[in-house]
Amino acid sequence: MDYTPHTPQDLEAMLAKVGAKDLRDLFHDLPQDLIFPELDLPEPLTEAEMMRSLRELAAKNASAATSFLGGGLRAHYVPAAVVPLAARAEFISAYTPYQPEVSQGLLQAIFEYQTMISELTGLPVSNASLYDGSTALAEGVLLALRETGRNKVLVSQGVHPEYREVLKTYLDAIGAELEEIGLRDGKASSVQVSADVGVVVGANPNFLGAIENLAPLADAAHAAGALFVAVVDALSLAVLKTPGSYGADIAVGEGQPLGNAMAFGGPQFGFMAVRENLVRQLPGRLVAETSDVDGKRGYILTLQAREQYIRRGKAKSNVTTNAQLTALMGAVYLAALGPQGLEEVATRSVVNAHELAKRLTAIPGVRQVTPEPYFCEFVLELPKNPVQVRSELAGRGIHAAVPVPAEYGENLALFAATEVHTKKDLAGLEAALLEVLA
Amino acid sequence: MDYTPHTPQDLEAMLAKVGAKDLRDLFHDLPQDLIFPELDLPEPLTEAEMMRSLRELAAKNASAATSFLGGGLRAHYVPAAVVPLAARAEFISAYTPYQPEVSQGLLQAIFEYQTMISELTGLPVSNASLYDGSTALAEGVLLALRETGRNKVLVSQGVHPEYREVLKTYLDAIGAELEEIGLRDGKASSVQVSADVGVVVGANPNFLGAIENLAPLADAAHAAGALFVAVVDALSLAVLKTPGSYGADIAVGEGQPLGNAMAFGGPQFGFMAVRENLVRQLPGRLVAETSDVDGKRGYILTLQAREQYIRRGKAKSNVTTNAQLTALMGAVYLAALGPQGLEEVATRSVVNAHELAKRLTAIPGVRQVTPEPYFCEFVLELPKNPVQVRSELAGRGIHAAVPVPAEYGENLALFAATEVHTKKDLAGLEAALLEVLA
Amino acid sequence: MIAEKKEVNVESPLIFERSVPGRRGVRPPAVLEADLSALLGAENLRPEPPKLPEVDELTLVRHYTGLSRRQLGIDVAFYPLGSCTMKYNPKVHEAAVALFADLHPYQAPETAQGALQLMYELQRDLSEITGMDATTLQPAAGAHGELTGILMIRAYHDSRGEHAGRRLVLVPDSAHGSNPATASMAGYALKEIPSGPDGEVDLEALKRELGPHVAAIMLTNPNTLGLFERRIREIAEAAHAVGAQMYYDGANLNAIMGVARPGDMGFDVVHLNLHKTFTVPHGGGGPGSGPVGVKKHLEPFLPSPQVVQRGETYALDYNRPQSIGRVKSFYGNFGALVRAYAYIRMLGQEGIQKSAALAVLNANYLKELLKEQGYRVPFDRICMHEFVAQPPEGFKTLDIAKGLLEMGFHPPTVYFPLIVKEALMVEPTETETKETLETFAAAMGEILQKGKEWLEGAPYTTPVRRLDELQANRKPKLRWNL
Amino acid sequence: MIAEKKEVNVESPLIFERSVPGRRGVRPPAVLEADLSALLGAENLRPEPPKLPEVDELTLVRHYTGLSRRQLGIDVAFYPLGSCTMKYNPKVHEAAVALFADLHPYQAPETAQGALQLMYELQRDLSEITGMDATTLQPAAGAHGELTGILMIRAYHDSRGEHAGRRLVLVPDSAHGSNPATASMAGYALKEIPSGPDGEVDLEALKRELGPHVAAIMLTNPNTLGLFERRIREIAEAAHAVGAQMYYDGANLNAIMGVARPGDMGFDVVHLNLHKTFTVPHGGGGPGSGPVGVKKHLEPFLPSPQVVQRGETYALDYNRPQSIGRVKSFYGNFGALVRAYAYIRMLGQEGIQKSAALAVLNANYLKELLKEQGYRVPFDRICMHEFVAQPPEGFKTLDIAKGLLEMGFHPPTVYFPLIVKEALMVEPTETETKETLETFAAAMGEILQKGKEWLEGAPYTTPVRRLDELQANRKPKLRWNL
Ligand SMILES: Cc1ncc(COP(=O)(O)O)c(C=O)c1O
Ligand SMILES: Cc1ncc(COP(=O)(O)O)c(C=O)c1O
Repeated sequence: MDYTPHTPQDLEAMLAKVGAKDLRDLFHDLPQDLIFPELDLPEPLTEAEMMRSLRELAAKNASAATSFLGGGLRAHYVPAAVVPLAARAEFISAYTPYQPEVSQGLLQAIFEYQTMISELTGLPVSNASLYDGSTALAEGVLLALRETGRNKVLVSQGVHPEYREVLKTYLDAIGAELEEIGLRDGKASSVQVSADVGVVVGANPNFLGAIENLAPLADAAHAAGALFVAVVDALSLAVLKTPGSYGADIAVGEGQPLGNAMAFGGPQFGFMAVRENLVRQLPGRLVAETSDVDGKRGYILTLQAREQYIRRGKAKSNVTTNAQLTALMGAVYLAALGPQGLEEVATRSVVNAHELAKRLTAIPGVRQVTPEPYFCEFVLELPKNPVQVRSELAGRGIHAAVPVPAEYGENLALFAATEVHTKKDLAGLEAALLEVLA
Repeated sequence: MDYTPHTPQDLEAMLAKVGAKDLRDLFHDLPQDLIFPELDLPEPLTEAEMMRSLRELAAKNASAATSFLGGGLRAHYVPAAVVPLAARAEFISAYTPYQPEVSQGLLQAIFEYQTMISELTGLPVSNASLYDGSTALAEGVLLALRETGRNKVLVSQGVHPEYREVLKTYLDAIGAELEEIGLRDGKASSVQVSADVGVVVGANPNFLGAIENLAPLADAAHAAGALFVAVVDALSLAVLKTPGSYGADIAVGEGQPLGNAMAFGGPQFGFMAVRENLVRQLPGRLVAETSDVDGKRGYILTLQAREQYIRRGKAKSNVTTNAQLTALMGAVYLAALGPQGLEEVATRSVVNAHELAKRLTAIPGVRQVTPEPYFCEFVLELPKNPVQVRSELAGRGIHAAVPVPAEYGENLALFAATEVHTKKDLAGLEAALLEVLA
Repeated sequence: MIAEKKEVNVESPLIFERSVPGRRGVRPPAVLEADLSALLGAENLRPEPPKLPEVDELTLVRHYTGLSRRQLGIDVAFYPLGSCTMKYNPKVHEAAVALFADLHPYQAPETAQGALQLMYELQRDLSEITGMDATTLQPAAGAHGELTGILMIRAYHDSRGEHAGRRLVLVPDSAHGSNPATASMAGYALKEIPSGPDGEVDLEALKRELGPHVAAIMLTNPNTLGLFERRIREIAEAAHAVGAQMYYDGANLNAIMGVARPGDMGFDVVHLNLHKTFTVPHGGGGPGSGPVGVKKHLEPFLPSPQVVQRGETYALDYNRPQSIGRVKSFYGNFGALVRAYAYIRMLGQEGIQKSAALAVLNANYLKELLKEQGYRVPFDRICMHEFVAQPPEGFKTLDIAKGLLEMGFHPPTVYFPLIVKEALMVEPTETETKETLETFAAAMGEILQKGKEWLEGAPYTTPVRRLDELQANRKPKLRWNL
Repeated sequence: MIAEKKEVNVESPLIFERSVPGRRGVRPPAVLEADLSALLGAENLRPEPPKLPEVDELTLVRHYTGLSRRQLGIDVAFYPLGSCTMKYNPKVHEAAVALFADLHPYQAPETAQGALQLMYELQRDLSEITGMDATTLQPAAGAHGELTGILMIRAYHDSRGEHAGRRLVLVPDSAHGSNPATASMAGYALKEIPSGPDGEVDLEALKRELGPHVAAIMLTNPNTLGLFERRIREIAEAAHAVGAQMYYDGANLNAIMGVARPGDMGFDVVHLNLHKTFTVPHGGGGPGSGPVGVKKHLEPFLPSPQVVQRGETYALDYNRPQSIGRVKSFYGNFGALVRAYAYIRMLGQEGIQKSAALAVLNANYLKELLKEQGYRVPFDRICMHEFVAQPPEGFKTLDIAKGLLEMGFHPPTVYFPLIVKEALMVEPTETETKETLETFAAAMGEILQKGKEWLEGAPYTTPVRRLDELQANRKPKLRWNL
């Protein structure tokens, strides 16, 4: 079933008007031997049939709503008000607000979002969103290289491995050099920043969950005339020092913990905040307050000269469609919880994680690899292959133990706890892991 | 967690303004020994906790989305557009449109609904909805008694047993007499209608699923100066003769097949349509087209003198809140499918039901009780207690075989098929029933 | 408003006016070969299909989305409609209901234990909150609950051979219309009891009417003036002394939800409006739910079935020989029950009592603010969840309401209760902020400043302006015609 | 509009302006005893909390509901935004996505077989529709897909030791800005190829630029003028003759979806915009999805991981030694993939081809109607899914757009492509009715009648009128401050 409204009468009248004898005739400019090929696609379905078959597919998945999986995304609770509000028909069915007079709803919501991200990061300027945390990092680094005119990047191994892979892809593209800062005892070791380095990247908390003091890294970067980029956990900013306060010129991260479903990895949104002086280097949409001809307050896309549709080859980025709706969900989430609610989510996640670590490290053969202090994720060394462990736990209806890449060591698994977990959940995982490792 | 926005500062300022020293003080008019009792209620939960506990409750139910259960409600497919449109925040959070200037959305939608019901029933006037099919019947009969000034009711045994129970409750209340017309060979037998009878009630299709020719019943009623009420299946009106065409003065029925979930029995909506001359006897809301001071077309509640809030003790009914939102879902459903779509739903349901009957009656010991022709429900006599059979089928993951009250015979079970069923579903039930009856 | 304004040149077209012959929207699964005349009998088929709209799905979406933008609800604006408790309806309730959408009332009970447990616990919790011994969840709305309750009272008297002698129901003159209407539907004669100078039931007048011929007294407490009936215990004693039953109309329970229990005040029967007190959305006029709680002596008469617990399982009990019978098919508006259940689970005793108290505080705060704006309050004392005000001398309540529309607010209930001239019945509910109450009060003042002429012309910028009711009543056009 | 207009005296308050210290909205589960300084280190804690809004849930709901009523989308009005394919987004897709919301990308693959199967089948179906041999679902949008595609081309040349010699990417002057921007991001030099008098790529000029130094040609076909590049095969042959790769920007695939396959025309790489051609909602600017299909010789370079089938099970294949690496964390925007999958399942070959053909028919019909209203069409022949028009002499495209806002329509894309002065790029899509196209054309005529003065003042009744862009650019206010 398709969504075309044309009746046979419509077709006839419209074809006549455009002077085509049939639909095929509309394609006479095309190579005639190519058009209307046989496609090897399944038979069309009605809505009801499609939904039923999708339900069958969905039944082959197990919900991770109360999982202990981490590593970029976590099982947080999304308040019921978030989706109905952010997905109001007018928001979800609009596109980039090029026509501000009829897009004030979206533009104001983005302006509010920019303010919230600025508050979380302690940096004055936020853009309207980027694809995700990994691409936000890549764009942040490119921004820094543009600004410094340099071509070398130092990135901490504490940054999510997949983020570093994405970064590498982007840097290879422009022939920039990527060098890694290894971890010592689970935290970025101090480094010499040479004069050809344009940007240094640290993560807080890092991939192992450890909270790092990134100030020295930032200072080292600045001392060498480089910029400092902090990859941060959006939720942690409810309680942890802002990147702005410890010298980050650019803060980037993944927005999922803020009211977005895990959705098997996407879509969520990436956020980016920068210092005032970098605003004209910023990639992506940016909304500013202004007023209309009657002096009424309004909002509008601004500094568009940064963007591809004006600057083309010289644009700051090729990004066009970004992640507005999911970013809006983030804004609605932050407004729904407020500073206190967000702090409570963070606190409960932290407390649960620490209790979980206590329980699990009590299991013979299990050793905690993540150093103190850590946020709500931590890495354990297991006496057994983590892939195996994850499967056996899943067999018991519990999702946990993300296998950690070998670069960090052997038999390492990452665990996360959040506000959704109860003591019973923690005990349940403890018991299951005991069995699995027995 | 509650939904009050008051901060401590708000409380203080507001209490001061109203001259109360604390919240308890606001209740000084109440018997002081009674107020703020200890209530034996479970501990409060947050939204996340409540939803999790509800999910656990829900997990104790088995979905009947593709069930073969009937008897007033059936498993039909509700197109995905119905709920998001009908439940738009402005509709779901409004109340009765007493202020038409800001309620045109709802009022127009009701006017359109009235038109659709009028088209389905072949009667000129529909009200805005009633609670459900059973109460619509009761209200329809009371209307007829008001109009005729008589006090006796003849109702066919073909009417849903629960509807008749509800009718009895309403009639006992006003001391009216209820007499039943028995079924012969599964259809209402012909009757003598005495001069004291105010209304005769028939059903089409009847509770056994059989399609009846109600014209003779209607004629008999009219000949005796009584009115005739037809209880009809909303979906069947896509293809079956309208009640208006065979002499019904009043048509009532259950709206669930039209885009409403089964929801364990409610809420759905009841519909009622009547002849022109009965409009001022109609219970419930009624919307009319009119124009505003600028001559602009608009819609408004009309003939309110019929209603309790004007006429009080002399009102046509006490009904106030009815079933507007679920009726709106019915209207959206009808508009989504259109005449052809609705006919296709009806046709597929009929075809499936007839194939199912063929398959099941081929099972030894199973006999079809419902006479030809029938719509999409039918009754079978089983060689085994239907309550038992329903449970054993449920054990096999199939919902079917509604036990039929003893008044219709022993070991009878009702089956329904709809457009949601595939050949595979039909075969599945056949196989399961074979096992259960083996 | 942006769109439909133009898309449709000034007026909003009917869905029928958007219809085009042969156009299709949602398509059902493919129809198998079918010869309907063979299957259903040619003589039973309708000659031509119903004239339903023929629109594509996008047109459907634009139509109803457009209509919703011509509609105002709680989610859009403050809606202090007295007696209707227009409190915020939590979005989470819609998610909760969705979990139970696909249950059939006749599926094997062992496959619906979750639903039955929910109903069982709700029966129990509502009894606890109202101070009753048992509760039925079957009635579909408040008025339906009223009928159910009065019929149980009637059955009770009947069971004692007293029905014949008790033909009268007493209601105060301030009662909601559904009370007398219900009494009539239940076959009772009616007597209105005047309100005293304090706005409460005139106890003496009531006593004069009381006697062995009285079946019941129907009261709302707080009454429709928003005042608590302070002599409620005397009233109950006097009623019980002559064998009459006390009926509590729960539409105003929000004032005392959990704070004071009707059962403790001497009421024998209580109906609730879950769509008011317990945040079931009003839906533009339902569906609602009107559970009824009763004292022990009335329990035998509850509608059938009731949900009962048998050991570990929950069941439907149909074995109720003295029951008044059924008032609705199946088990009531289950979807509404899920919402109320979710609400009670989240609030608990603490949240329930706090919500009632703050509903009262909001009403009293707004009462003070409106007095400052020049509105009159006939019975001016600490009110409950609502109060009745009057515009300053010379202003018409209708015009005040229309002026408020222009200011973007939904007006209070107007011209009710009937015993107060030009009544404005204001119920802010506990979910409104102090700022909203203040903005509303300021608007109430501003429209007075704008003066009578402006008010009589209001509203000006709503989708339509004042409509011609007479035209609608004289020869009502009740459906679209080609 | 009714409400927030006043509720907030003329302007729409910011959520921060609705904030009240200490007010709470949604509350998370009770916090257990916690000493954060002990757990996280006092030195790591922020001195004061972020200044986030403090609002109750009802205020939250009114705020965003109110904002949505100041916003226009496809569901409200016709939205012929050229190059963006603003077709109807089926509501059922939202229900479909909800079925997969709670999956974590790192959960054990055996517990996510349904999701992996969906991705596997979508890779296959998109390859089939584009005529490619393999498809990656990882890119998050079209531009992201462009980068992915160009990097694969680069890796391909590199694998043949030709990278050093091939530093140039050719794009037509009519190309979308993201094409040149992408080439730059991929480290390529750029050369723009002029369009010929027929609006198509000037083949001779192209051939002059072609050579062993060229890495790729990026084309949209139909191009941004809505015209099909008739010499596409010669172009491809010429490119391949010198070892250059053909890149297909799929933003315009809606014109030929299933009707003609880029792979059959000689393209080596294709990106798709699922949020255009395959009805993923645009969401106010994403999230989208930009899968990339490639021919066999480029398959080794696809990003890692790919979804593969191993016997009965589906798995993520990370073993891709020649891969360009990752372009996004995890597996792409899965939620968007579910929608596209649902769409393809429902339409099948028949629906897909029909939808493309009717998108073309709608565009040509509207083109004829606009010509009747006096609009100019620079390249007037049978167009594809869209066409570029110009207002009559003397009228400004910007004013036309603003005039349309006043008429309740979203305007076409304006001032693009750059090669047409005062361009109006009109893409109606296949989901619009004949009546809507006619109403729109009539409005396009009506605003011309209203004259320049009216147009220069338009819009008049939108939530705000023309805004001061300079003010916004000079010293942009990019966040709220107390
Ligand atoms: C005081 C009072 N009693 C009874 C009712 C009737 O309740 P319902 O509308 O749910 O039938 C209402 C509400 O309309 C009311 O305000
Ligand atoms: C022709 C063309 N190419 C590429 C793009 C970029 O796609 P996206 O916005 O999904 O990044 C667009 C849309 O903006 C486009 O119109």
